[in-house]
Amino acid sequence: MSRRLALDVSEYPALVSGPRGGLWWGMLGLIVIEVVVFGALIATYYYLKFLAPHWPPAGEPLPKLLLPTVNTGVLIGSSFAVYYADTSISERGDVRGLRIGMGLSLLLGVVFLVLKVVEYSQVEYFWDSHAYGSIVWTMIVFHSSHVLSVVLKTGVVLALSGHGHWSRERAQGVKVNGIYWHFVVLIWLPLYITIYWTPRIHG
Amino acid sequence: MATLEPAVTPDARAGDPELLERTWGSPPGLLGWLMEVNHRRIGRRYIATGFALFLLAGLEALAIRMQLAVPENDLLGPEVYRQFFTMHGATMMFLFAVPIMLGIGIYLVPLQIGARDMALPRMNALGYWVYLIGAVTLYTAFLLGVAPNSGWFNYPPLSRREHELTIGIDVWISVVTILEVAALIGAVGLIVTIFKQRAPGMSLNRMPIFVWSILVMSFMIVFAMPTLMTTSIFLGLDRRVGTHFFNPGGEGDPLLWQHMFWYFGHPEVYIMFLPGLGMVSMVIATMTRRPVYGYTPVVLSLVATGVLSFGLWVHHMYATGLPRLGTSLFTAASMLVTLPTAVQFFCWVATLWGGRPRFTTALHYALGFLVIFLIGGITGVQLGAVPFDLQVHDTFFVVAHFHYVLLGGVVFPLFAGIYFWWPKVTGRLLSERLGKLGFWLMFAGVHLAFWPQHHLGFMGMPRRVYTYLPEMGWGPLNLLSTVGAFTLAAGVAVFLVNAAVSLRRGEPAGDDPWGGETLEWSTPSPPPVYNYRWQPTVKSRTPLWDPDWGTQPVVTGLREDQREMLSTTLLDARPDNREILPGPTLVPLVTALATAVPIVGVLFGLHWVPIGAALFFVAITAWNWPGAMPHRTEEPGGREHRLAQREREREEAEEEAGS
Amino acid sequence: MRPLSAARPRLPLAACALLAGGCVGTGVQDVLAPRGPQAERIADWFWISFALAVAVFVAFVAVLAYGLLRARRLGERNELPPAHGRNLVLWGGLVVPTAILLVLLVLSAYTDRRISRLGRGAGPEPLTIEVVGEQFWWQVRYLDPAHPHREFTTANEIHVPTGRPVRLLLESRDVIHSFWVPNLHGKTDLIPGRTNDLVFQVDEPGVYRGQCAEFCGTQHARMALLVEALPPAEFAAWWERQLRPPAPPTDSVRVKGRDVFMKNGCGVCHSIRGTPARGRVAPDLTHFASRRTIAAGTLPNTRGHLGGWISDPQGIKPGNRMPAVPLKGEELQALLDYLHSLK
Amino acid sequence: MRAARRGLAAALTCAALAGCLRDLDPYLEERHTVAGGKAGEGPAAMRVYGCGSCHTIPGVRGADALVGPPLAGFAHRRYIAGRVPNQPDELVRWILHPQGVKPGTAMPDLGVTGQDARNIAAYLYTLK
Repeated sequence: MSRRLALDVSEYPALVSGPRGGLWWGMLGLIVIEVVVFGALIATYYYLKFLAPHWPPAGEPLPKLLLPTVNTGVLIGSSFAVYYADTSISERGDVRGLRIGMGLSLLLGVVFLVLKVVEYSQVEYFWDSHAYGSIVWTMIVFHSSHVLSVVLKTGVVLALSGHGHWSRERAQGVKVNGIYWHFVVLIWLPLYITIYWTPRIHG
Repeated sequence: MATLEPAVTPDARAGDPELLERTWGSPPGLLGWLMEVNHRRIGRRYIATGFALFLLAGLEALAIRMQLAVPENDLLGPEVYRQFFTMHGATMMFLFAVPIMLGIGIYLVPLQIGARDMALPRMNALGYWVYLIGAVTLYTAFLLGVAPNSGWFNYPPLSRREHELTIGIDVWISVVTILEVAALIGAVGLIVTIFKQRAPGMSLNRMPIFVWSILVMSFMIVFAMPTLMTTSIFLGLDRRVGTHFFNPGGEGDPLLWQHMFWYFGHPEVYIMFLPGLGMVSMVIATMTRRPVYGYTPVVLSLVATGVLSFGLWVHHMYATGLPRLGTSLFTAASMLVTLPTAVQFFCWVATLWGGRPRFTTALHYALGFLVIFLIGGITGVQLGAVPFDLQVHDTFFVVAHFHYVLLGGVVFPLFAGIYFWWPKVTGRLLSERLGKLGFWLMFAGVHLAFWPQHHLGFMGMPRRVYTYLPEMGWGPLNLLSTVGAFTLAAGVAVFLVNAAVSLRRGEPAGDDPWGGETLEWSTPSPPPVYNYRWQPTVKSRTPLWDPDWGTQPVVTGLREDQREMLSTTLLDARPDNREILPGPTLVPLVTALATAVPIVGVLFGLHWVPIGAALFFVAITAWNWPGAMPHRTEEPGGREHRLAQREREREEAEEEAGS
Repeated sequence: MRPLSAARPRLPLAACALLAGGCVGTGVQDVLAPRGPQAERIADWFWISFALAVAVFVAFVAVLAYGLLRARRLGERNELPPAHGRNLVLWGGLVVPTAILLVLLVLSAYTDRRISRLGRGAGPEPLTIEVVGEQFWWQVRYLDPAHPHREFTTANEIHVPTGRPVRLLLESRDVIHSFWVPNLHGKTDLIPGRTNDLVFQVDEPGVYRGQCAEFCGTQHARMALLVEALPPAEFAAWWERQLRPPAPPTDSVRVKGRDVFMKNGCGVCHSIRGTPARGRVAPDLTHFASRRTIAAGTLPNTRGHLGGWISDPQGIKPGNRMPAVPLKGEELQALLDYLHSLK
Repeated sequence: MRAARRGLAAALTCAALAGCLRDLDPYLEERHTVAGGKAGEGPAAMRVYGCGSCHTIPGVRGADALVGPPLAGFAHRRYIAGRVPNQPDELVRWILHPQGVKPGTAMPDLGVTGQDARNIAAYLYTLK
């Protein structure tokens, strides 16, 4: 029997995290898809705005700034908590740090959602009032449902930490959940500028 | 190709077919069928389902052609006709072309890059189930007589509730959304697989052109399809909760739909035919026994086509009265996009000039593609010009144009690919005689059916009319077109006979009936469930044509009692880590059903949306819950474990020798 | 005596003429038989692009066939020197196509400029007509902003003077339609919430057929219209005739027909100037008898077709908005008499 | 032999019967002959006058209405308008002037010329 050379790969690691693992790329794919969706929402907002004679429509006040701005701060803060949780586990193998970070981010996520509900229970228009209402409500509900889903997912990650599931080597789940959280936070910023600042700067 | 055993076997059991079979195989029976995650089985399901839907949409086309064969015909009434042309378009676009190309990619890509499976096998299975649910939903509605009826493009305000109450429009929205989800899942899976699972040595610039075409297609799906989902959800909101996105009375705008639809819809056309171009490249290379001339220009052309296709959407909207300056820019862009294709055409011509062509059926279809697609491309350039488009837009000229493009760019390459890879997939050859008969029938059918339609367009026949007056003078050409459609159908029927005969008593194909150059031809036909006994490595674009292919190193050192597969780096494909893949599981099917609950359930009431979302969350949690994934029985860096095991085995062997 | 039956052997042609305008034999709706400056320029562009297309196609197939024959002849020995391959791709794939595309692009831009300049610069002031798309017919309103009393409404037939630009203001009340008369100009969509305009000019007197070119629902196929171009003097006379309401009926049958019309609620949807019928959702019937077709180009406006149409509109054009009204035989006869007296 | 003869007889009887039926054809045809009517030109004329907007008429494109009776098998009709016998001259008269034959009928006087009426009548008698 003739023989050929072999490339022995047994020394390569079996558990990797971050971009070396397929799951991370899968999540990145999901994020890109969602970026396109949010992009389409923002494009729709500006399309409708430039078509409309008044924006917001005559009779609607400009969106209030204080609450959403504070809330944006809350959301950004949650990203730091997630970052802390991620580095705790993946760099130091620190499960306690992971739990603290995750718990804090969960809390901030919930605060964000509660403040959103408070904010939009005060506006006087609905999605069926006019196209302005349609796009603003769609953006808010769509983004908030993302915050809700990432909060729930983080809850699962946190629950798993109780089972001793995470370690320095086995941190891919935390990392992947983390990049999704950062995405949900980052994508809020263009939405925030679009919804709250655009009508003021270019009314 | 005689299999060479690796010289170094670090693991005593490396390359053990029985063990590999056990590790990578699927459980038997119906349950095993539902739990399937193997990429080739799933790819085959995609292809089979897509082809069945191709036949259904073909039958719908025949019904349409029969209705139009003579003036004032009453075979299909106006209401039924609406449903038929909508179903034909939607099926061909959403249920046939994109899924079957995804399916071929899912089947072939891992083989061509030397992998054992896709990177995310459960996602892959999920994509198929979601697709199947979409197809079943649409055809259930069709059978119940409430198919979508306002075209595959579904323009509002016609599709808004005040004009069309029918639930068919809601079915369209749900089905399109669910099919986009499926396509996106498939595309992400393919991208990750192509990025991470290539054989060592297969740097990006050594990938087979077909893999490149699938990569570009997948990226286009990712960037195009979310827009359609967004806009169809807008339409659903307009219909269900009274938003005003497309309602001019509420400061919305019907044209918003057209922008968003065609921002997706134009790339969609290229999504459908780029894999076709890739398949043609493979067929021409193998059948002329020469690498495709100009690998780099061909690949750059694929990428350029993909990028440019996102800047063309307005050329579907010239007649909507947009500002003239803007439309002229889109004319220039529409013409620019033909250049990459022209480059590819002449790369193939150069390959044929310098090749040693074997005129197999596959090459026939590839050459047929060149001719048909060229005609479609030429009329496409004409349509890019605003003034001419104003005349023939939404007429049968356009119908002729895009059928030349899609039959040329999708169906003919698809048949070239089927004739080319059929032996690999089934292990049997197709009859070349029947193949060529089918080819000539289809080739003649295309021209008979669609050439006259150019003239009908000039004669003023608009699209989507269910009938016409005898005085219009459109009768004879329509009759001719109908005859052509049946000729085309006869060609497809000949293929079906050929396939059936081959499956029952086709000649065995052997590993490599065509003398191919890419990796898939180095493994048996059909390939074993683990694809390769040893994952191969490569050092050129045409590994099997390397003179020293026989001594090219293979990958060893992967565990074979678990689904372990080598991951490589993105650009250079250097070995990076040993990824473990999940085995057969019901989780994808359950998740697909959970995905379908809100999207299909919304047809029956809005309350299904939160219910479905909750179910989806449960399914995804189960998906990611430890235990759903097989756990490693050893901790990372298994070298020590292996060494210890090998030590044990040597001791055992010594003991045996001693005793 | 009805004119259509005068020339017996030409009966099919007469039918054609009714449904299709006067342009029998040139193609009823023919992009390549232009009868106005714009359609003509577009056709010119097409013929140039067609010549180039044929050249490209023939050249490509020749190159391909030559290559295949060459390869077959040389067999195993065949090799393509890299320089030849490079030249093929460079010239065939890049240089020549770029040149051809540039020619087409420049010609297209030039044609576009020419056709969109009509009626905007010097020359006669365009005549402005408002066309509103409806499922599945066309409302046509002649505008004269300086003299509002000289404005009037008709349907499905557009009369225009020859040699003068006509500007159509295109609107829609329900869904998107598209206005297209192939012999005169390309199409332009009628989009709810927007007003598009389309300027065209007819050079020769005649009747030109057009039809809706954007799928607008079940009866999209039967939404046609006629454009009748008249010499300016005749057009002016026609306008004057249109301004006058029809003479009230005098003979008893027509009086009875008018009563049938009013009592059965036809006037809720249709209007006839000078009568209580003022409906706005269906074609204006003031000068109905002078129209060539009924049901938006579906049928010739003959007594037989009209009788069938009134008796069963859903049988003829299923899905249109006109309901069937049950009438006694003699009521139907009277109604037909009345309608055909609305000259 | 006998069987063969019986078979032959049967065959002859059949042939005779068939012959009888065929013998009647000329009479039927004569009864349905419209002097000077060209059946081939009927459909075009009917399309112009609009017969198809009320009747379903085989062979006339677009004639699928059900306002009046369908005209399939018209050659076998016994009466026209439920009133006059179905004979060529009566049919032509009916086509020319239905209100004269049956005042108040829904079928309008269409101003059909004599020649067109004969062509239409001739065509209707080809519908068996």
